[in-house]
Amino acid sequence: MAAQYKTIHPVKYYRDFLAHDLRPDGRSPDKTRNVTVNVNSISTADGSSTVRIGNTTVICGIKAELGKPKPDEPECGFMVPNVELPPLCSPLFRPGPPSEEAQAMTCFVSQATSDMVDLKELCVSTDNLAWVLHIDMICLDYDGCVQDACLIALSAALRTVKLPKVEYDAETKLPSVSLDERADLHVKSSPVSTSFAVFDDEIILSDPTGEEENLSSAKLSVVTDGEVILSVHKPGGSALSETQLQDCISVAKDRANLVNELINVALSSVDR
Amino acid sequence: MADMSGQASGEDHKLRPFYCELNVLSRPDGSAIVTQGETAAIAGVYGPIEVKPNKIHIEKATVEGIYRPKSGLPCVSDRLCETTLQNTFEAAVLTSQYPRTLISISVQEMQDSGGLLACAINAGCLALMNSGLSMKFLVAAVHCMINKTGEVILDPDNKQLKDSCASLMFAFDNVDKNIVSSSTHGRFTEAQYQEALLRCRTASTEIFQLYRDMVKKYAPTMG
Amino acid sequence: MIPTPDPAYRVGDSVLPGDDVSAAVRTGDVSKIVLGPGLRRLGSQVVVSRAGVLKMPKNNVFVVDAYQKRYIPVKDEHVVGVVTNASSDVFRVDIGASVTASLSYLDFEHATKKNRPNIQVGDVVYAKLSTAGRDMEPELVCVDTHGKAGKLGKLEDGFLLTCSLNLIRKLLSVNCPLLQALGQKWPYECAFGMNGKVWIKARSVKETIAIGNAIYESELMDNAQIKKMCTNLGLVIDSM
Amino acid sequence: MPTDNRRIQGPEISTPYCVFGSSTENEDEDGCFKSTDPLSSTRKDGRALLEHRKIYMKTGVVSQAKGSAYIELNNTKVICSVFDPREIPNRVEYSQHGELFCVLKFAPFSCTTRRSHQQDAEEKELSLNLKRALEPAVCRHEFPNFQVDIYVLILESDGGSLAASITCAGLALADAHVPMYDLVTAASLGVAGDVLMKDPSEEEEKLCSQHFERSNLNHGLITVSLMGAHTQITQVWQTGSMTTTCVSESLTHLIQSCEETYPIAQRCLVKSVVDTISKKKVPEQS
Amino acid sequence: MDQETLVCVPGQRLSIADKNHLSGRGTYERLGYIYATLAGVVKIEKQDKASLIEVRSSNEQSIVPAPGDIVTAKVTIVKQRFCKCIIKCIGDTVLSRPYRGILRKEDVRATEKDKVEMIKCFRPGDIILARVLPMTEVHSYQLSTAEDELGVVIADSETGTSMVPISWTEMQCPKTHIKELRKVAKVIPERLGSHIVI
Amino acid sequence: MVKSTSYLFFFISFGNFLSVYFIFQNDLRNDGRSKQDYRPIELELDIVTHANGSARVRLANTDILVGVKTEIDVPTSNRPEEGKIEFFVDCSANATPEFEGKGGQDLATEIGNYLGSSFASPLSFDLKPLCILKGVQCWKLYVDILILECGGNLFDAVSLAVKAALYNTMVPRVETVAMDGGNVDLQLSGDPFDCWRLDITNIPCLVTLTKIGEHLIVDPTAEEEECSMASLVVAVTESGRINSLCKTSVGSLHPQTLTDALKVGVEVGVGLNKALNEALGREEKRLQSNKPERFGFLK
Repeated sequence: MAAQYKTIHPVKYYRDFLAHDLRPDGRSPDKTRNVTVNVNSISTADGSSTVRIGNTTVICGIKAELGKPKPDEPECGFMVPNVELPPLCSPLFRPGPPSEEAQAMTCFVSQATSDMVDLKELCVSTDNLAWVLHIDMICLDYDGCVQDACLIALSAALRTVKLPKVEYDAETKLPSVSLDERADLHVKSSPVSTSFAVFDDEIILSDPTGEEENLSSAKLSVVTDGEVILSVHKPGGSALSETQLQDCISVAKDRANLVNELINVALSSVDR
Repeated sequence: MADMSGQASGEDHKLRPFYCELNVLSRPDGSAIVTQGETAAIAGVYGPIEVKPNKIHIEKATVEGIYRPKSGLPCVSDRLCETTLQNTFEAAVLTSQYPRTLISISVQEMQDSGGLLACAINAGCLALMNSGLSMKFLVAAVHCMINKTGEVILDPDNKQLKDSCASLMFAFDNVDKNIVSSSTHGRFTEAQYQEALLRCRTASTEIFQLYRDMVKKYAPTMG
Repeated sequence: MIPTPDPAYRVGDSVLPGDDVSAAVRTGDVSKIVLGPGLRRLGSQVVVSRAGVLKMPKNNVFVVDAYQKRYIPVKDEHVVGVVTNASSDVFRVDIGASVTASLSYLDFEHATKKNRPNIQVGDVVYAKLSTAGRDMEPELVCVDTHGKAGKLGKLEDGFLLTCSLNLIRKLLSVNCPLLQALGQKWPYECAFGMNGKVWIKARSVKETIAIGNAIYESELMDNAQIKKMCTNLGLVIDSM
Repeated sequence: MPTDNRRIQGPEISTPYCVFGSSTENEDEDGCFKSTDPLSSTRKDGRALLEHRKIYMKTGVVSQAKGSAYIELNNTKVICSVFDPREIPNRVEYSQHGELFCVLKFAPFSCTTRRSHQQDAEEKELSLNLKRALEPAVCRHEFPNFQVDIYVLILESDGGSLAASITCAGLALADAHVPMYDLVTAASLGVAGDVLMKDPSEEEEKLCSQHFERSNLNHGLITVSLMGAHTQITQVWQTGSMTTTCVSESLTHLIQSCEETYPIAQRCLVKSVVDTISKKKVPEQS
Repeated sequence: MDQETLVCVPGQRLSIADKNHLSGRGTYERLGYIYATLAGVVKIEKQDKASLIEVRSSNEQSIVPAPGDIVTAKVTIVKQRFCKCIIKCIGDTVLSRPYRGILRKEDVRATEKDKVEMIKCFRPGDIILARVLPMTEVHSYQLSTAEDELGVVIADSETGTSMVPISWTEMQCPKTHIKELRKVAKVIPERLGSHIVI
Repeated sequence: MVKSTSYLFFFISFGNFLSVYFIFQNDLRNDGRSKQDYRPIELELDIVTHANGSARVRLANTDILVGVKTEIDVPTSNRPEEGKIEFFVDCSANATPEFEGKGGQDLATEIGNYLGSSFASPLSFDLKPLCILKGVQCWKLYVDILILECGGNLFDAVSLAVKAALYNTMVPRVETVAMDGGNVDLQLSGDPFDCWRLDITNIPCLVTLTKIGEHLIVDPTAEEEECSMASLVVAVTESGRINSLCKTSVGSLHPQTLTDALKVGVEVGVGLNKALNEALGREEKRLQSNKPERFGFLK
């Protein structure tokens, strides 16, 4: 009986639950789902991690390659993050070029992580050779807050990358790579994003599932790094007062500390 | 309009001169061009028009936001500001009045010298106002920056943005001045965020007053 | 967040969407207020939904007059449309709304299953909206309740121009001198559709274009300027 | 290649660093065998010649899909999800049989050299082979002129990726309750210099596709998929150059290893059915 | 588990196929044996002397609407001659991916078929019960509400509250008392008043 | 071959039209061929003047035209001492209506991929002679296949046409190769006819075996393909080796039938290769007698 009621009146179904300050999956409106992180899951990638937030699963793989720096930024390497929402993760997506949502997520993740690695450290020799980090985040299960999972996966995977030592021989224009001495990547910041959905213009649900995101009238993502806020991204939707915004920012900060601890535990447990 | 370029530090708390004109294009149902200092954007609204079957909503209108950069094809970074435009206008328009139709708002960047997204939102909102579509509220967007010393500067242009460590954009509605959308770059503390928000909110009342003057100016044609 | 009490708006002010005009509206007795386009009821308040001028054409009837080009079909309004295609038993007519309206071939004066009205694609028709609404597909008829066509039906040749809905309301309002002033100069025939389409037919092409331009110009003019414009327009045309 | 402006682009040409790599312990070319005598030798990773890698299977991994499955053959990891039958796009006439729409994709980080986001020729060929392998096993007449979408993503490929994908897709179809005649399992076999190796790894596959100078020994790769209950071969795909005797000998080995993996797939499915039943039982009782 | 439940897997041989073993839903017959096509629980129904062997999959099966089923559908677009709807549930199994249905003007009512006005019977957003007619078009299912217990079951008024049927052609909004015309299904709606919580 | 008694085969409704009745009467098909007979094959060489090599094959009503162009290219990084070969298949729309627009695309990629895998092994077509300078310059062969008419059994016809075209290909001889400081200049021989021919002895021919009911037939016509249960494509070289094997249909095969089909396929393949070599020899002689009366639609 409940299944029919849910398909015919999805919004009413949710309102009945929220009236008792509860969500259909049993969480209270401000409780976030549990996060699991595991690292170095793909041996062919130079750095990889898998993150699960509730049902949402994202796998991030980093492949390092060598390329010629851009003429206008001769001493900078490249960090190329791309979020992929394949048709595998949800019936919403079709095969072919990335959808609107995938591109918006790519943009959001690349802005939030632009200052994690100093691109100058990625340069081998100015104007001729630099490291190119191809970061590919593939969503395996689309059930809400995929951009949070992507960000956590990226920051965990970046910390597992080991770049071999490279010298650039000017005459022969050929690099020589010694595969054994490997150096860690120096990662400067650890941004963590927490997303919220506004239901019926006044109830704020933190860490919404896919259904809740569909029925929500507004979305908000707060990216924090310790005490500093990196981004408060609210792309329109029903308006929020600043007190509501303040609560969201404080919830985001506590969750960020929790997630960063989780990443450190995952990294230390698989220590080389 | 007085000279716009250098702004003395005293005027950090004033918006750049805001000049706009309605009904500038003949084909779209509503259009507006807005220049804020050196930044300019032009917006056109088509709606309610026929909607493609795969994008149809049964009980409300589908609002589609299109953002075109000045040159070249829209790339990935324009996509994020396109979704911001689309959701902001979707919140403003009373979509339940026009079910199963499409309202398409396209904004074209004319000149970008800082605060382009804010200028685009204002242009889109004025075009919606000019198109006669029923709306819940109007949206005013204000853009500010935090410079190295942590001071909030309102509506900076490109030169000031060079030494900024963070730039924030807020869009407010005119009913109870809540935050409809917020998009930020760079790092800042929560206190700086709250201060910037309040400064932008006071500036937004100025813009709403400009909107009211526009309506007064175009009143005779209302017949 | 209770909205800050807005300054008291009065009839004749220019208002923005979201303004609370319950005070101005409640001057008369409360129960019989009629809200026209541009206003909506939100709980106990009356809120503006379109930017424009708050007007009270009749007492207790309030309207916000806003600039609009896109036509929203309303029942029993007369419109001018262009036939876009003639399928088996229904014509599709473009009236500038979001969808094309349907006009059954039976809705013409003494049209029967056998003798159908000779309407081709591209013809201009003057028709009445028999059904229109949010959830319904707009339907047109070219015949009034007791089968008489009256002024409705096909409009032979002439010149069709499109303008804003406000201009149509201005021209059709009682005290607008434009139509009479032009009528004294030259005999002409014209049909005003509430959907912003105007059909004009005068004796010569020159006069038809002159009338068309006069209509466009009158949008920004008040009555005195309109009269002056018509007089010197007549002089210029007669001298050519 | 038209610039793909829907993704963030790196520099045009970027080459993998292992090409210029020089590492102290360089493996010699055909030192794949621990001991020189190939016949009774064990392989680099300690397996006997005709020994299969350990398999781990799990169904119901993607909550949004109707049915899904994940398979791991020590380093080869494949995930597959199957969706509800939907209308076949732009199809007018009435087709008596339902369609299978298969897309197989390598993750960009799944092989030693990086793969592009767009589907290349090899992935198209593998998708076609996957579709051919599954078509005989699905009762397609039960959903006429509808289409079942099958998406396979290879997270890491260390040899035998087509065989793993076919087994994984078969499991996902069964998990999605799509009516099937039988479960499909697949296996691959490499031949290098007349030596048959079951379930070769990526390195061994590379070795099998080259051949030793000036000798016409058999070499190549064969993949076979089999319906266990009716022992019907649903797909066979061989590259390289072999004699008929070598091919038929490899076929017997392949059929035997398919039959070995068949009970593992059945056990995994039974476990998922039992879980759903016990889950359904619990709410009814409470 | 109450009685000993037999779990089966596709391709599993269930029994010999002869006159007193018949293959039911979820099974197929080949070379004298009955095999399972689904992973689920085997159900054996005794019918006089033969026994029908069926396999019931644990959760709802990916069924396709068959002619004669009663379906619950949501009306999307109302045109003069037909109205389009999406089929949400078949019988009582909810579909995870809805199918498209079309309800022609002549299938709305059994009596005076041609004087039916679609706009007086259905509005977009209504929930209707309908019966599936045999397939003619390729992708969308023909629906019919020609019986008394078929038609509109749940309809929302302008203000968004769900309306109460007062006759078989009218429904009324409890708040604004506005009457709206509908082709009402003669069945007690699942939720008579909003206060009854199932 | 056990004498097969005659029996009415089964009536298959397949796809959108009623298929053809088959009457197997002591090993006879409805067009009079036995199970292992090919339809008449016509071969023509040197059709396209500006291509390095070209051939056209008519297999009853299947008509394939293949042109080979040679160009200088840089070898791939992981195989520096080998040349390159690439296949492009184009189904022209006047072959069958459903090739319009994107219709023929997946069949074209399938044929292209299949040819690629059968040429992959160095034992079938050695790419080493195509290398001019190791790691720097090599020859690349562009093989363009155009399907003009489609009367069933495309794989066999395409493989015959490709092998014939490669046989007919003239690769210009490279006289001197100078390498000064990174850039290379090549000296091609002045005389346009001074070319060398490719070694096509080990190139395989594809044989399509189709299983209808219990019978295994070769060279199926379009109708036979339509109602076939399972069909197998085997790439067989002159010496009877199998270079590539793939099942290209919807049905499944019993292992035993697969091994029998392989044996039959290899037999037929070796015969086909021999027949092709004789035809190539005859055609070569005809071209040598330099005033060949030309025929063929391209004139």
